[in-house]
Amino acid sequence: ASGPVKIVLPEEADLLEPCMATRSNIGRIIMQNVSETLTELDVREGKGLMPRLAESWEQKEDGSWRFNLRTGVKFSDGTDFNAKDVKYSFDRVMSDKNACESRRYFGGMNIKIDVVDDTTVDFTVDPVQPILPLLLSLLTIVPEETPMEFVREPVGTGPYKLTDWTPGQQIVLSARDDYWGEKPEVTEATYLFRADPAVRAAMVQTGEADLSPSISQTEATNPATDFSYLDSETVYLRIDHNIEPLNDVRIRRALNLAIDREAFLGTLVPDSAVLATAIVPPPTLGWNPDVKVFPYDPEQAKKLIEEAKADGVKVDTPITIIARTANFPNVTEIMEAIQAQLQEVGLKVELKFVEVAEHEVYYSKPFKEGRGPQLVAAMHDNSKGDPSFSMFFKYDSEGTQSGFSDPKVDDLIARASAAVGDERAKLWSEVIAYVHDEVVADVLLFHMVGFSRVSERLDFKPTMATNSMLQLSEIKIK
Amino acid sequence: MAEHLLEVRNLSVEFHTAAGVVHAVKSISYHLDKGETLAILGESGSGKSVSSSAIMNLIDMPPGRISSGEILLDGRDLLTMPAEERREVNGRRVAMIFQDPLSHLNPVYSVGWQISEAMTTHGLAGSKAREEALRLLRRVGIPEPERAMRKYPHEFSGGQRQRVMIAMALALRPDLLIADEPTTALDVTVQAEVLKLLKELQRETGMAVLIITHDLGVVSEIADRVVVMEKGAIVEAGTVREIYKNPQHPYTQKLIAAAPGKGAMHEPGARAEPLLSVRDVRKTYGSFEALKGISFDLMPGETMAVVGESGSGKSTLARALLRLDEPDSGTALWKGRDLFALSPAELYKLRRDLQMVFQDPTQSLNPRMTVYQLISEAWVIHPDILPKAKWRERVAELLVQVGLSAEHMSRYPHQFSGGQRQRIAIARALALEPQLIICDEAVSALDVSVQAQVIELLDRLRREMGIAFIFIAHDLPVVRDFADYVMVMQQGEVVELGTVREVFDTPRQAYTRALLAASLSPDPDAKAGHLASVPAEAADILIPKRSH
Amino acid sequence: MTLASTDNVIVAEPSFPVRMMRMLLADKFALCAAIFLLVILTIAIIGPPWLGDLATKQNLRGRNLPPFDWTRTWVWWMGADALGRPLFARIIVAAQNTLMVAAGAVILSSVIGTVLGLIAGFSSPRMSQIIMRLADVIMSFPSLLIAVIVLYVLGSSILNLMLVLAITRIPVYLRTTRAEVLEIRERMFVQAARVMGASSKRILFRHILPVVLPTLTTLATLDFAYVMLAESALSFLGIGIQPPEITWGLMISQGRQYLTNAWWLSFWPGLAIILTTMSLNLLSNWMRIALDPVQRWRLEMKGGKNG
Amino acid sequence: MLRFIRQRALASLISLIGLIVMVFFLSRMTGDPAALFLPVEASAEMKEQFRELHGLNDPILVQFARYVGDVVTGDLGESLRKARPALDVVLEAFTWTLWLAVITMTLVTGAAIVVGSLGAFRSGGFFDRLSSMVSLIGASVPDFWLAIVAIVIFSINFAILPTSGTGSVVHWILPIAVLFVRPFGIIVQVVRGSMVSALSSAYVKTARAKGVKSGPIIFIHALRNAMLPVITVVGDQAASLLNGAVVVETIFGFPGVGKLMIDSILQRDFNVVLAAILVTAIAIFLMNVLIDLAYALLDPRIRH
Ligand SMILES: Nc1ncnc2c1ncn2[C@@H]1O[C@H](COP(=O)(O)OP(=O)(O)OP(=O)(O)O)[C@@H](O)[C@H]1O
Ligand SMILES: Nc1ncnc2c1ncn2[C@@H]1O[C@H](COP(=O)(O)OP(=O)(O)OP(=O)(O)O)[C@@H](O)[C@H]1O
Ligand SMILES: [Mg+2]
Ligand SMILES: [Mg+2]
Repeated sequence: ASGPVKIVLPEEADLLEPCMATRSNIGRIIMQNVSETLTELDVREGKGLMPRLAESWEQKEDGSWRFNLRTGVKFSDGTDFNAKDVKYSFDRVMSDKNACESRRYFGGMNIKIDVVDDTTVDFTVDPVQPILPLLLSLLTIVPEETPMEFVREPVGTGPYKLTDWTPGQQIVLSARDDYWGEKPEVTEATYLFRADPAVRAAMVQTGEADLSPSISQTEATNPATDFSYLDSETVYLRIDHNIEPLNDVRIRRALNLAIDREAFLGTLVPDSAVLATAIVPPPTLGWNPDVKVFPYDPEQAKKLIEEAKADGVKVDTPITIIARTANFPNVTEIMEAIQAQLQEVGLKVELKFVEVAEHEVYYSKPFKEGRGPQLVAAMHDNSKGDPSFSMFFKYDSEGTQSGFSDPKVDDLIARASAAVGDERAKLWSEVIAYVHDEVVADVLLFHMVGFSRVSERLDFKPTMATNSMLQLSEIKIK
Repeated sequence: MAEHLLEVRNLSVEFHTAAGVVHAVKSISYHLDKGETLAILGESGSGKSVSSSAIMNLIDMPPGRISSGEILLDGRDLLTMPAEERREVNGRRVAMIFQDPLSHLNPVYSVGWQISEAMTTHGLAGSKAREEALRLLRRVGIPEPERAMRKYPHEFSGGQRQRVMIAMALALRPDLLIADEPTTALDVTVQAEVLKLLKELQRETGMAVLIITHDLGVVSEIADRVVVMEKGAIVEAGTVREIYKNPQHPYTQKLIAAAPGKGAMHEPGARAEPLLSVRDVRKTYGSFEALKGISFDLMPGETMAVVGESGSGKSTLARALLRLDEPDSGTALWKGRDLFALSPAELYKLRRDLQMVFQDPTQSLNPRMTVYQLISEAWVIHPDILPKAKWRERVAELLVQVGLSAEHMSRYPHQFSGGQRQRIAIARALALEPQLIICDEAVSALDVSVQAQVIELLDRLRREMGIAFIFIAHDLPVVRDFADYVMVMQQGEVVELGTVREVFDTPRQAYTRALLAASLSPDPDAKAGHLASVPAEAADILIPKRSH
Repeated sequence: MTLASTDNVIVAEPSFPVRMMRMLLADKFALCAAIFLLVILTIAIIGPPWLGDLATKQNLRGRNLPPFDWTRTWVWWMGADALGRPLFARIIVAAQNTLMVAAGAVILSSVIGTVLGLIAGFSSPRMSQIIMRLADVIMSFPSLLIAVIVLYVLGSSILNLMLVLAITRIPVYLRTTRAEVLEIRERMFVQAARVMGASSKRILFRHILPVVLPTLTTLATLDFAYVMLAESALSFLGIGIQPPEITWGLMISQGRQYLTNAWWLSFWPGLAIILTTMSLNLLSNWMRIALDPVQRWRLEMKGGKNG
Repeated sequence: MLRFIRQRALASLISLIGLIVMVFFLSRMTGDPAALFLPVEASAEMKEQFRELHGLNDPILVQFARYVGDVVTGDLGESLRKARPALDVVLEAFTWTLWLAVITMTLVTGAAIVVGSLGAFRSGGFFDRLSSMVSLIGASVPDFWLAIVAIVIFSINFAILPTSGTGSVVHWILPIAVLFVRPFGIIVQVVRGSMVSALSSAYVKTARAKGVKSGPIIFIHALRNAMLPVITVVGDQAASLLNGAVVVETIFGFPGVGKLMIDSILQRDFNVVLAAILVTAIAIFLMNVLIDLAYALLDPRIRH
């Protein structure tokens, strides 16, 4: 069947700018619906990287990449899609006339693009970039005519085009007749915005909406409509290794042993959440099944602290947990519980909740001088299938959120980033194990799950990607 | 058996207060016939207002309670009548005019509307009611009645407001008109006008009038019969002449004897060094000149009475002398130093010597302070006068001095009648042992016996302590008894200044003569042709009062 | 010669506290309110040291325990919250912070506002203008926005929260006081005090303030509720008091997400707020009458009947 | 009258300038928009470039001078987030808020006057006790709590009203009902207090002496006199609604200015915050003028 759907989202998009589509509130609406990319990572069936606007690609001898583009593709403004648009889209992202967010994926690289002909484009990257096709799944393609500045009305090659945007109220996408691919069942999608999860859940229940990709755990009680999905978000406490007593590995280990992670499952954290052993979720390349979750062992933790104390480590210094308000469901309760558990083993722990902007000050470098020992509670999202999007930032000496500096880690990350194939997977596994077991870099907690409510008239199962994009073509109408 | 229009039988009213039950009215009975005027005479707090409020069903219950009695109107008891019927009586059969017309008129509606409402309430059509209201306004002598219809109460002078009240009361030609001290707030010329109007209207419509007053002059002017009340009970009743000529009850006798204007006039001695020497004081409000160059001298222990119609600038002068308002120009030398040039610190010292008793005792006493606090405040402000240990004793003394008792100390002002409150205000002024007291209409609100006693008290203070007085009044007999000098003011100017004898016996100005003529004598025999002799120009001076 | 007194016999009035007590006994509602407030006050003082541990001890397996389970000790009678902590104990412990923030903010704003209002109403027109413009600035500044900005700049703590809430409420008192002062200062008894040489300070505080005070008291009690709710709204927006500190407002906003399946989480703290405000209001209405000599008979009459 | 308005406008202009200066500097003390606009992983150069793009690198006084210059020429700047003029964003949201405030306050005032007056007339009676109890509870219920309970009851259990949104008239019922409660509670109390004293005044005695019925005594004689303090409070409450009913807007998905303001400050979208403050402050000024006019209309003594 086919027909319109209504989707209710937690927050409205500020603008519908294709080069900002990696931001979830924008991406959920336009990514692959309005704006398409050359490649696409399939998470639904685990088929890996799939062609989208590029029909095929290959790495040449010199390490550069050649992409063969699809033909007969038209933008929603009627112009034809060709290689020049690809080059322009990339140049636009890198321009200093805007603040395109997707630029960050291409940081530290020198990329030269050659338009070979209308359907062929070459990317020469220095240093050689083994995952360039994956990175290009994040580059939305816009027509050459698009201005450098941010636009509010996106033009793309996707199956839908923007037909109405009443700020504050709704955004409507309608299916295009001249789409190059298969015609989706959803003819029109209306996006509504409600900040309160209870209201979102209620709207699907009362039929005011058909789909709410995120509702709260407490609302998700009806198995017929409510689904949980691993949402690629990983919750952890980033440890600042520079400040005593957290500079002592025994204390870091004790922190890990003191937390009863199991107890959270099914209580404050959904039952289906996964205990984390890495900063990236399981389907990611190089995820290491051999790394084991720290057991809950308060006695051992106490012992380690005693030992450290005996060696003159100032274990009595109050440690501050810095968390972000409303970062994820139950964040206050979870942090309160963790605080209590850490206190249980004899550490002095304070809890401080801050708002986004301030949290960022604690989380990212440069760190404040004269700070005390800190644990920053944060949530990291990587649904892109490769750890490189996480590892450098979180663990490299130069990484903006890295709390420590270890030459071995730096070396491993550099090598893994440059490697391909099985070698790459092996190296990432090594990084993950080393960081977890030897460095005890942080307190990894959970890979979170999200809950969605889907009207019974739809056939749709959310996936790990649902957090950042919601492909209307994946929604079937019963 | 409706032989009387109104018959009050054994009416008792009580109030519940902190100190127990106050029996405000104790089993009183009187009656009133068509076309007759009955005056209820009695000192302040004797229950006059309460008894008439009972007739109008205006007593707040609680705290009040009508504990016994009947009020028969044409033989039907108003107290047991069904509410709806009872309401119909008010306005249609019985109407009332109140003492203070400003607060009794609704400030936010035009007077035309308010008069019409009396009629529309009882079923008259709106347009007819307005026509009738216009006629009434014209009838009570409001100038430019068409325009007046659209004006608001604050835009009228006191006398005019009282006329509006009267027009409103007369709207439905009631059988009975109750007038509760209808002229107390008015100056003599206007008072004469209002009484004249009441009499004329009574003649026209044949209504009965129940007038409440403590002014013997008013009684002799207008009433046929008198009921005298004391402490809630009726002590004597009879015709005006009987009561005046041959009072039986000791209280009545005292009341009649206390009527002012009979004693010998003061003969001021030689004048030497003045205590206060006022020269050419001027004050304007915007473009309006309230004082146009006032000059006079006052010796220690002397009383200067200031008389004149309402709005002539009497209070303004008092306020300027006390520096409550800054005058625009002029000097006032107090023992040689100019009052208007004093610094705040010097002024503070001088405050002790210069006190004031205000016109309205209700407003001039802080409602949240006890009598003790009110009087002793003087010593809080000027701590060197009296050590704290003696305060209680001295307050008691002062209270006795002004005719109250020491037990009143812990009471609040609202628990006193108007006259009692004024005595508290006087006691407060005395607490500072001043050399000059400015009394702005300080005895107008008092009934004659109290008035006489207060005047005598003031006189004694003057003799014994050498206190000088500036005595603002509109009651000429009182002035005659008390003053050494009289200053007559009109429209911000002194029109005549001289000793009492000069002004009363040989008035030089027409205006002064008009004033004297409008003054009412308590003697019923002296009233013949009284009101008729009020010169037209004096009666028509109706200067709008200051707005709220 | 003394004048004849027209008064009835005067009974000696009892002393002030005795009289207040009697008047309180005369008004059953006010009496209950006073007792309730006394209990809350006691709880606020002894709560944290007494039940502090119990109220923070988590038991994740006993979360959202329903209320009215009489088999357990009394702290569990109101049920448990999302971390399995007894709600009764938490409400008792939270009373301290709640009252501190609310009372602190109300007292601070009312005192500052009233003083500024007195000055604005009694001093030179220029001073008055300056103060009024200041009030306008605060007034047209959305209060939640001030709260957010100030809390960012200063950091969120009980004291700062109190300050912020106080700032936003100052204009209300300021305007009310000024308006009343302008009217009262023209009254005759104020003039009379001036004639006696009373200083401006005395006139303001002894004569004018007592007349304004009842209005301000009523305002303040209503504000008490407002402040508790504003604090709760700030928690709702994620910028109010932060755990592990607790207030009733925070408890409501934390319980909000369980509204459909564990109503008691936000119901009890809500009830506590409502009961406290209502008690304050009843008491302030009573006080308005009890402290007004003109109105006092209403209470004394009833007291007389009962006693 | 015109002169009066001009004076008021001038005084308000001073306040407005003070307000803008204060918000400008205070808001810039709350942190760097670059950190918020860009993801945590963004490089330092990217942040630097973002700041450059939006002129955030200049000294704050230069930024202020530029802002003032723009405002004088009627340009309130662009929204950092939305890539559109801040004023457009604000006016759009403000229109919603204005309607919500006007409708709510009209209903509240009407209802509160009736209930408060009747309570005052039989003060101490059953209706009086009941209404002050109800209004007190109303004034002490958290609005977000009320909002969600209302949705659960009326949208889910009875399914008679939509949960949220702005589509049609029925969508307005719940938000208005929730916003109604608190101001109603407060205004009822004020009306009652003011009416009690008006009803005990001398002119009411006069009206009783004229035989006027209870209805007209309450609603014609006493009410108009009692309205002045009521209008002040109505103004205060309306002002707080004009400043945005943040919580209710958040829950009901109402695109009003309150939520916009809070979101914008959370995102450090300074231009929008400033524009919103400017617009609401002007609206509140106009409302105050209206209130003064109402005073004059109600009380002839004020007209002069
Ligand atoms: N509300 C009240 N509460 C207590 N006592 C009252 C009340 N109203 C009147 N009284 C008392 O009733 C008595 C009679 O009062 P009323 O007003 O009738 O006096 P009056 O004769 O009219 O005096 P005045 O000439 O001063 O107006 C007074 O002693 C007064 O104290
Ligand atoms: N503050 C003021 N503003 C404007 N006009 C005023 C003010 N005070 C007094 N006036 C005017 O000054 C004139 C004199 O007033 P004043 O009060 O001195 O009269 P009075 O002689 O005391 O009258 P009464 O006998 O009625 O008390 C009046 O016309 C009054 O309207
Ligand atoms: Mg009387
Ligand atoms: Mg005067």
